[in-house]
Amino acid sequence: MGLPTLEQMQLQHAAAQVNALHAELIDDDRLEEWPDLFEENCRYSVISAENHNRSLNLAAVFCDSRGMLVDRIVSLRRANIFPAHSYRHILGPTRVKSTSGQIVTAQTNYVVLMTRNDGQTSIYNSGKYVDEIDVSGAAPRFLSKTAIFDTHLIDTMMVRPI
Amino acid sequence: MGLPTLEQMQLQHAAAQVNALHAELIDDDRLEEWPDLFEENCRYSVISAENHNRSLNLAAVFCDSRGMLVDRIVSLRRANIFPAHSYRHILGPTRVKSTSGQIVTAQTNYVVLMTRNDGQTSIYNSGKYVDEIDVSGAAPRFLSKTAIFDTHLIDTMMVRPI
Amino acid sequence: MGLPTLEQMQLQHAAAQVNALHAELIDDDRLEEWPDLFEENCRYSVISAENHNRSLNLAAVFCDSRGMLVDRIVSLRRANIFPAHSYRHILGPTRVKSTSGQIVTAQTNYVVLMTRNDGQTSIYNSGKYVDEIDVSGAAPRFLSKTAIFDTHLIDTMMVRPI
Amino acid sequence: MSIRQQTDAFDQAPSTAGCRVPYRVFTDRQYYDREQENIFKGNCWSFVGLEAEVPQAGDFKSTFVGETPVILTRDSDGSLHVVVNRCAHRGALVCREMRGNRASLECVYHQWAYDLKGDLIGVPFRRGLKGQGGMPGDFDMSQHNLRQLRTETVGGLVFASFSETVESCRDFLGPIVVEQIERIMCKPITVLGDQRQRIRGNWKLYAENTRDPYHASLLHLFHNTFGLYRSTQTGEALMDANKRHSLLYSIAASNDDAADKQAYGDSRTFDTEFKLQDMSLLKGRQEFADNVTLVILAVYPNLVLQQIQNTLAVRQTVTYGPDEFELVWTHFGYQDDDAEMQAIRLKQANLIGPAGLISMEDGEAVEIVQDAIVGEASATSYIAMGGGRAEDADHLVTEGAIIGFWDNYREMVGFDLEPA
Repeated sequence: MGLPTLEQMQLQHAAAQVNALHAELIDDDRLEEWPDLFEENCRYSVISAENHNRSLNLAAVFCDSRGMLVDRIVSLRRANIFPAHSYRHILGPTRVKSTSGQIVTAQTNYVVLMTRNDGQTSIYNSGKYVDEIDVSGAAPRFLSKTAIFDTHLIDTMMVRPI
Repeated sequence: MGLPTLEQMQLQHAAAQVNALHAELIDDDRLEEWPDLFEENCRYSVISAENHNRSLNLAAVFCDSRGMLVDRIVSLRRANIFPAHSYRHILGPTRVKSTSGQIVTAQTNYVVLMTRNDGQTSIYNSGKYVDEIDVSGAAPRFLSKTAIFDTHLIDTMMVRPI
Repeated sequence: MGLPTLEQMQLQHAAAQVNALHAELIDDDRLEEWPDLFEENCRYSVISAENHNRSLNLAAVFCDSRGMLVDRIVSLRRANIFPAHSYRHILGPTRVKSTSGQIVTAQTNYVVLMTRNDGQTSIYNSGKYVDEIDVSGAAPRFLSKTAIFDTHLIDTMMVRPI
Repeated sequence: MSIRQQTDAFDQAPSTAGCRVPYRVFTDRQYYDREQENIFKGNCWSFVGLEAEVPQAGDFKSTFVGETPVILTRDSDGSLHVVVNRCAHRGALVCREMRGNRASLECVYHQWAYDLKGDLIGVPFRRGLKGQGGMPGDFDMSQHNLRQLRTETVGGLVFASFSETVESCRDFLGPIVVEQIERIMCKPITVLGDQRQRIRGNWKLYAENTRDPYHASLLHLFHNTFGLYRSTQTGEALMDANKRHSLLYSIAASNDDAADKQAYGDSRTFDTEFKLQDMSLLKGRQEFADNVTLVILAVYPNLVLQQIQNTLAVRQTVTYGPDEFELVWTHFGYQDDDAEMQAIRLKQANLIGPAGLISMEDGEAVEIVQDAIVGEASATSYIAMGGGRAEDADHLVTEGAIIGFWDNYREMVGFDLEPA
């Protein structure tokens, strides 16, 4: 029988839930808590499929430390001017692709919807997350998170994390 | 290790599945069965983030008994005039935020798509559910369900439950 | 208490994960692997709710063997002319509706987003999957997969699987 | 744009034929553009908000007059101001938030700053840096203020006008409207929240709808079945002297179920089989000594003030083009409401707004007209219930106030544009 083991379910659950929390912190504008989902020595990038599929590494956002994530949020709060808007992440099911020791590699489709002041909601960005998640600690954390997005025409700007 | 316990997984599963069923009953137009997902003494409200974030309680829909849910459905079937349309709920992963005795508090992002007679599908309403779910009975039931919606410009009307 | 058993969770997990993989193979353009998710003697159909709800069987896509699925893909690769585009499936939670022996019947809401060369993402097709999944083998496989779609006005063409 | 004199049927005296409105006024962009100039920027007062939405000094609210973005502010001296939300420099939105509190209005683009009246108070690098750059020597700050609208309040409702020549707001409204506003705004209010409804139709179809007591018991089953409103009730349909505005009111205590059953026969909307499981929805209080339970005060061009049972609300129309508008519902109660009264208002809010068990149909009523008149260049509607004249009625079986609206529209915009 091809039913999953308890451990497979636990790993999938952990990977799905840390993604759900990631979305929740962004959508609820609790951005200051967001970097805590990452390892100190992490990599976070948001890259277009257009570039990724050509093996070009130019990303819209590229951070290789938790400090850079914090800087992004501080900048958003203090420096950047952008239209008032909110995000809503709708995530599909997370699929564990492999595990290596305490590191789970998982993939999750996402769409980020945006609502501006006019009260209308539109598709802002869709794509997939490819994540490496460390499940060795008390709570799962991203060792790396890569958002590979379809929507290579970015609507106005990208100021919040995807 | 930060892997979930079996009980944590069970509670999350129960909360996710009652939400899936909630969506299914609405989308499949089995609205007469929808109130059965709620406790007799329930609260169901659909409120804009615009109001909710200002601590204003004015909701688009506010019901504080299962009877009022039934009345909404009977009204839709008999009384209200609205354009022919169907809903499609796409729910993200459900995240359990806390448990207290047999009551689970959970949050779920959602988007409701609408298809009218012209056959085109558009974003009707996105937001998040914040639910209190009673898991003590044979099947989980909503003690309260609050849909806090981003899309504060409602397209024409809101006749079906969100 | 209404908490799920381990077996119920395993069956739901299996059904959800094979759907996640189904979406992944299509969205990542690994279409040659897609027929392997189906039994040899399968049924795959994509039908409008407009027809389905009238008990009319005319489907946009109807295949009743794995061979026909392979033919679809070969045709897409070699014969069809269509604008460059990619899909992104966002699936809601999968709900097991019944089990009979090793066959699980499950329902899953979906939306397929499309991104064309202009880089904008739009709703291409939403609906629900009703699946019969055989969990007796090493990996779960679709005995039948029916995509019943809301969006009865198809945007240009439907060349990839839904 | 060429304008021709027309002598179509709809321009002739409606003595026998009723009122005819060409459908193209709902679809043709030329009419829409002229409405913006002649109505919303013309000799009218438009509703922009409630004083209670900007209670403190520095409070502001972004809104619209027609399609033009404006800001309602409260200055440090308590005075209210309405300015166009457009920087005098290069045209950027000055307020990008829906509401908030600020000491001054500063454009983010080049940080030109205005006080809460809209007067320019700061221009960065006005005198340049180290002798370089800077504005021309004759640059006069006072000539570069935000466009300031005339602003007046009546009973806590704030109105604004682009016109320097229009009569005072009170005179524009007339005694009947002022009296009703003051009746409902009889004591300090508290805002309960907003609802926003996007309707895919022309804004004037909603202006007709809210001047139409004829439809209300025929379209809305809830009204009729539960006796909240019936055309058989004691009530009136009155207009101001200029017939711009309309007051519809009725008294539910005048219901006579047996006679009403006869009047409505087997109408779809008189459904004695329809029952509620939870009647707490309709539990309310008699709030006004005059026993009036329903007021729809339609104020030209963009406001409805309503009392339906214990729901009190203003509805503001924002135009988005010929075939789309937004309806902003702001619900309120009184500051001295006790807890039970607050609960009644929040529960009865189920009756109105875009999810309102009574009112949701009005969105559909607008859209089924808009959908049906697409591409129609010459046909007209026919409005004659009650006699086909813009006359007051001491009953509710009339379309007279709709004709009053169109008489004013014809004067301000005209029906005479050439088809595009």
